Amino acid sequence: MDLLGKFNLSATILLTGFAIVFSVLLFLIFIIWGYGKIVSTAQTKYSERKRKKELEKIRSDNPEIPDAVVMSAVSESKAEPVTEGIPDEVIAVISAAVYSMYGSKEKVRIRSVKRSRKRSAWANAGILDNTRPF
Amino acid sequence: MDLLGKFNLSATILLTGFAIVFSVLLFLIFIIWGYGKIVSTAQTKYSERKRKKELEKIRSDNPEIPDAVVMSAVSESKAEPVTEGIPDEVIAVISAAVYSMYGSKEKVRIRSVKRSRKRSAWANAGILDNTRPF
Amino acid sequence: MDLLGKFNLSATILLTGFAIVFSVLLFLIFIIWGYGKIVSTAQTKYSERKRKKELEKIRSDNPEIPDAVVMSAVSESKAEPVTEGIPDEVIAVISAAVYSMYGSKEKVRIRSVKRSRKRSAWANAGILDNTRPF
Amino acid sequence: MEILNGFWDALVGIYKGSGLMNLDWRNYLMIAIACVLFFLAIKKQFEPLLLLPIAFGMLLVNLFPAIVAGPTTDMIPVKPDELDHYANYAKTVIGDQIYVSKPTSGGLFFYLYQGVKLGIYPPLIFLGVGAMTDFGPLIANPKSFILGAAAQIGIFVTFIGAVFLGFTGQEAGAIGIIGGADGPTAIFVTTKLAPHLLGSIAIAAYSYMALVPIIQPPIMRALTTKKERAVVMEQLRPVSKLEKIIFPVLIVVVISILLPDAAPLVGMLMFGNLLKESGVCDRLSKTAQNELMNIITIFLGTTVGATATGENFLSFSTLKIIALGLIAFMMGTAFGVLFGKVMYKFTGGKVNPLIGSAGVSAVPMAARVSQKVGQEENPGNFLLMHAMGPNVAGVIGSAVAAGVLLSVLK
Amino acid sequence: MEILNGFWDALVGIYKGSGLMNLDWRNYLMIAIACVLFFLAIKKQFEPLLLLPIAFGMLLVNLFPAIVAGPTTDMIPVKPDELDHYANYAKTVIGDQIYVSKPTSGGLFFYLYQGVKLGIYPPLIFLGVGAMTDFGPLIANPKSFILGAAAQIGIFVTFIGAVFLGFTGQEAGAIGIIGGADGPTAIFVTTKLAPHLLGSIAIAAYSYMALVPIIQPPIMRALTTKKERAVVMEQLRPVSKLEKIIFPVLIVVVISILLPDAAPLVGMLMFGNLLKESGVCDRLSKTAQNELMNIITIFLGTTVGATATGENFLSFSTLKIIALGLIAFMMGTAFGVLFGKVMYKFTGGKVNPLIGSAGVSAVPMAARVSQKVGQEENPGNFLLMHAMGPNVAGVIGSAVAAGVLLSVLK
Amino acid sequence: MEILNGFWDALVGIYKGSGLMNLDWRNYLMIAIACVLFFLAIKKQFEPLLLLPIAFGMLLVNLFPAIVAGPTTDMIPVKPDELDHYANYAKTVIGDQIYVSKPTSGGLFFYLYQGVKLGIYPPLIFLGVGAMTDFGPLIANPKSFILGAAAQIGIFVTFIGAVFLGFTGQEAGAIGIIGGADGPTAIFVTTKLAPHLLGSIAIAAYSYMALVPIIQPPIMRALTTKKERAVVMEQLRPVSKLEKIIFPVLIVVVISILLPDAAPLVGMLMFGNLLKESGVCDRLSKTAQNELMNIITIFLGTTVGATATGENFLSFSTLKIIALGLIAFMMGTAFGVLFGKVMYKFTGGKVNPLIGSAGVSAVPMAARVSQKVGQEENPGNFLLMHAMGPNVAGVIGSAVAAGVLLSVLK
Ligand code: NA
Ligand code: NA
Ligand code: NA
Repeated sequence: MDLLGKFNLSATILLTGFAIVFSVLLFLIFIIWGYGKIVSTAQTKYSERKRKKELEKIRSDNPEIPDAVVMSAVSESKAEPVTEGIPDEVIAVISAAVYSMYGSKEKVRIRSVKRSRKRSAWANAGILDNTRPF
Repeated sequence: MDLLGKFNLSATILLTGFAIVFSVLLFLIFIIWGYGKIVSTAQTKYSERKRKKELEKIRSDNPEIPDAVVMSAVSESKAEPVTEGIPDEVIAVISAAVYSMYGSKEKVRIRSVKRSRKRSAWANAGILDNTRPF
Repeated sequence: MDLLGKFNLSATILLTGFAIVFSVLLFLIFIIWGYGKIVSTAQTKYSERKRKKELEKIRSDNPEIPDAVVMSAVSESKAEPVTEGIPDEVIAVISAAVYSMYGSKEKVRIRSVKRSRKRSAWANAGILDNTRPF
Repeated sequence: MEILNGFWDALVGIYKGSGLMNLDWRNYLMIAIACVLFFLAIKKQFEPLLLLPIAFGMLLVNLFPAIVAGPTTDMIPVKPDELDHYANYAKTVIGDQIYVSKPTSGGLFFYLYQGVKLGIYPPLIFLGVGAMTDFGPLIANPKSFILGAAAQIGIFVTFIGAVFLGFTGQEAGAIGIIGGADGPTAIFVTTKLAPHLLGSIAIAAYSYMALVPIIQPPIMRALTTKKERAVVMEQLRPVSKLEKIIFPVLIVVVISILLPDAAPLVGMLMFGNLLKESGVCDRLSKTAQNELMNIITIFLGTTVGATATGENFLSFSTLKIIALGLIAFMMGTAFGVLFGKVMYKFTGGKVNPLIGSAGVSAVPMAARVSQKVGQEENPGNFLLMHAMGPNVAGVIGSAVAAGVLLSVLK
Repeated sequence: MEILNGFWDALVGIYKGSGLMNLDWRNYLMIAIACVLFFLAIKKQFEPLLLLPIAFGMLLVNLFPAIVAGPTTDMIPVKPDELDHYANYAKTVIGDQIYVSKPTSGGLFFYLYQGVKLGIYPPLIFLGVGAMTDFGPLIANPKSFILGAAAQIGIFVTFIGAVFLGFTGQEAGAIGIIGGADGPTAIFVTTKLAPHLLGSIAIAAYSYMALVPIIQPPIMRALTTKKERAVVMEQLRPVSKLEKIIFPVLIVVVISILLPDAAPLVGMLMFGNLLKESGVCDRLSKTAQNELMNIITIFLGTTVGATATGENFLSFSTLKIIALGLIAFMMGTAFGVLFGKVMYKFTGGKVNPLIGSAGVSAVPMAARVSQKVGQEENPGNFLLMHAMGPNVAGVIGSAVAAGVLLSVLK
Repeated sequence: MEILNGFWDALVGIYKGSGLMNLDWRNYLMIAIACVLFFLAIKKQFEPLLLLPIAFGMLLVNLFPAIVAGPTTDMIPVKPDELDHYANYAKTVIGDQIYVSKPTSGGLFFYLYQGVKLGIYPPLIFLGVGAMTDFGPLIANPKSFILGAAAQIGIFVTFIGAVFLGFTGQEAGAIGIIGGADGPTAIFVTTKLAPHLLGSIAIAAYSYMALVPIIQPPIMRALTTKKERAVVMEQLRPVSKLEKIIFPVLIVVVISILLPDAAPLVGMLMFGNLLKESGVCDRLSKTAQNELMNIITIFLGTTVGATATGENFLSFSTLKIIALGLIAFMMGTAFGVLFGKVMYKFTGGKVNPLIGSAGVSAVPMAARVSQKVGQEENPGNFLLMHAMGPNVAGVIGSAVAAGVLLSVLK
């Protein structure tokens, strides 16, 4: 390749690369931003509506409970104690241990026995193993 | 293929398929039923004889023990506490916790610390790893 | 092959095999023994020097502590309690259990909660997963 | 000026090589269908482990057809002074012109697809399936084999339908096997008899397997009386370890001798089961049912999906296959239940005919459907273990049916 | 006597076949280089998962070049009475002499290398990478794509340098892609454009990726002001599961249509991510990111390393490639930071320019470097999540740049 | 009528294609032998991880010989109007008749066997073995190499026996290597020297490896005195991590240079060990010793077993091989113990000669036998760690011996 050839090739690649990479990625920004907008709007509306319904149901069922409590109950309802998958005995033993330490003054309840993500993934795999055919 | 050809081909496949699938599977029924009979008869006899021997041995060794106890001992002998593979310290700690909860009135013995099947499989794999060459 | 051919082939293989296998493995003995010598000498020196430095540092920092204690501290410094990777709550609970058993007379500190090698390997893999690109 | 020319040429080249120029409406329609399959796999959990890879293969091949292209060799004319640049290539001289043979490697899925084409993946999947399957309920009650046979009648009935709808004998065989409700068997048979229909047949098979809980109950209820559905069956006898070890060996011996064409499938299924039941090959059994199976599933799913190019898939044939597949499933269910009724009669009401529908295989979904429909009638009725017998017998039955089709039609 | 002759001949044969006769100084120098790489991989932990296998491949090929030899067929002249010994071989008669064609299989790495040569391994590694990657930060802040694009400018600038240093266009493209800071992409592009440079380019790419924490900070500090580095960014919005599921599908559709040459890489990356985000294919996703990836990594690393024979590697070209690779990395970092400064201006100081350097990819090291340099200035500054956006965008950006290079230069 | 004809023809076709017509007594005898191997593997736990797959391969190939059939191409005569049905096939015109070349794919084991035939599986198994092996005891006491060498003498002595029993030189080499007590090495050597004996040799090797606890003790007791067996050895020095990292690199360099033919085996063994000892490639090391090894073991075992067809296996040669294999094992054990006695003398009674028998490899069984026999004499005698040195040295020794055989006989 002579010098001019090198110069032309370089310029072509530089310009093309610059143009294509930026235009593709700018296009992606536009797309991602757009569908993000759509999805999150849709989901917010949907969950708002769902929450409202729950709230009304609780209120109509238990008219005596104050509003603030209801609100927090609804918003907290997702944060359930993560205890599934751990044998009851283990929880019992741990509860007992904690209890014996703090004495009987306070009431202790195990709220969450956390498992590492790794193990619950294995557990999931195990469940899938036994429930899904090939 | 003309209509007659289609008709013939269909009939051939239907008849052959029906005949072969049923005859093979009926043959399998016969085979499975037969060897199941043989194996389970053989095994029942074998384990009867074995149990009888154990029973007699215990009786001759300890003539003072009542028969019922001996019987139950023999039949229970297979259900051993599944504690192998779990460090002694862990068992000690759990025993301690349970003990501290129930107080000293009853004697607590950990009969079984169960492990999920998954883990014991890994453990097995580990044992095999270290004991079998390739 | 005639008998002489067989004889020659056999002798060739026997001699060559014997000679090569032994000379290669004797050479390996020499090599392994040599570098083992070098490495372990170098490492002993290095760790001696390091330990001395530590020792002097501790002495100059805490002139009141007796020598024997300093020595043991330095030599033990490698045997750290292996508790990383295990949630604090679990350690707390186990401590509590042990404590409740032994009563308050002695001060109990969990020195080491051991994990099976298997799991820490997974944990390592997990850490590598999240920290190393491909 | 020349720079801008080069730039413009490059842009035009990229545009001409892009999908904007090379894809037609059929590709875009297939992309939409792939998205529907994503929805079904992820949201509706229709056999996601296979439908998701299949849908992805379908998506990618319609976006980038070269992903399945075979390797090619280009003859490039070169000038004598460029020759040292091509030292490692074969040369051909035609007249005065020297040509260099430059090989180009194929697309990723072309290579991964070889495992499907050569019949390697389905037996390896069966190896894993065997290592996961407990044949205990079938050994305890070998009469279940009758139900596992009855549910295969759908295969042969559908064959007739396919022949009369204009398919060739080989194509009809591949379509009929959808009624076997067994993915690897369907793929294995189709690659041997009618590889051009692989995409449609695989998608139909896995879709209907996922739809078992919807397709089967109405048929089961229509063909049985309230009293039959309420039958509570006796508990199964326990099966010893020795029986479980002998079972796979016996099955592979009998079936391989009688129907050699079923040997690769049944052989690997039973090898997997032997690895499991032997109790001495745990590490092999675990790998067969986990990592090996997962790797093969990824390769199999994506490349089977990638046979569904717009050109291939969007035809009237596909619609016919989808319709025939549904018929095959329904016939299989019906015949299973009907033979269940026969057994109900012959045993004096000891067999609940609902376990017959589990004979279609689709392990363990079809057995669960039997359990559910049985419990609707009688909450104390636990048919699951009884239905597992016909269920696993159905897997063997499908493989036998596959052997018949292959041996007669191949 | 004859015995001692045979013995002596055998010893001489072994000596003549040994490395003592067949290796030259370049092989020994390469062995030393491999040992240096072992040191860097093990002691300095420079990308050990790939550098260790690469170094081992380099070591083995220079000790035993036949490990990469292709299969051959030897024509052995035989006497008529020996013929029955060679019943299964093809025979050729030339004149009065009969020749037997005896095939010899190739070396281990020859076969394992096919997965590199045919472009199979890099997309499969991307499958695992996709299954490990969380695109959440990029979805939350899609503007990060600008930084992921800016950091690719280094690729094209380096291309120019390589062309003027005497490399051909294709070689220059392969060298430029080192600036993409992405191993599988670099290997994929190099096998298509300049396979003879594979060893040098792979080693340069992985070495510089490991050196990111040393190369980047000075450039980042030089190009930014104290005030810019101290910018604390707003928390990212949470991203819903649905968005995360749609993302890979959208990306693969858009990029495969616009730049088909990037489809194998981007396709498998996004397939892996879809397996992960779908939540219904956990077992496939785990296998893709663990066992499958590990197996491929072992095969890829050793065989890529094995392309670095003394003859191939010890040339002035390798030195030029190493220098150009460094330039590519530095330019990528610089352009990322500069575009970060532009965003800082346009957003009225809301964007910390330090996250720009993460656009080179080298996930997640480059993002951590952004975090570290930012925290030096302001201990309460947590840039990690913000830098992950450009970081994963950089992976996509490199693949797009690879698509451009392949489509223009192939 | 015509229907019944078709039905009858189909039945006859199935019968003619079935094993009932095509298998002979040798196949049935092999099936029985496979069942005996199942019994040994499962009940007696004789190396079940390899013997079970080998037995299964043997079973399946004798039931269904086509499982190992290579791909074929059939020339089918077609009429001109059928041609559009065969659009994708090559055509040949001979005279007036058009022929279509229709390729048929090979059997499953044909494809899986390529990894054996091309020498790919044994080095990969060695990769996993290396990742599981601790060479510490050998590094602490390198004199163990002498015992690892002595135990290989059995290989060469057996070679002589085999030559005089009528085997060719290459066959005799493959038979001798049984004495190496190392499965992958035996398979690797046999595929290169005498592939037609692979089944017999592999089965003999793995059977005797399983029988080590029965074969060795009488020989060990016969050759040693009570006093020698009671020797308690000094504790081994601790070995630093650095020494363990340098060891595999050194070994691969030395052996590959001196004996290139051993390089694939020793190379991968040491690569696996380096992955393990480096401590920075845990995920690769785990996969190499678990999933990758398990997958290869399944493929290797079944396909090696499948070389034992009735025709191949049921010959006087097999009996001779089984006898020679036993001799090889016994000689290896004896020479190991004898050299142990020599070391006992030279060290003034510090070395217990019982550790010599561990030099045959068969890791870790042979080392455990040393421990057990030693403890019989003196309950406080713990030889296990001391015997692990010769034991792992024996693996290297066998590979070296393999290198010698390959280099002289190939
Ligand atoms: Na079925
Ligand atoms: Na990048
Ligand atoms: Na050995």
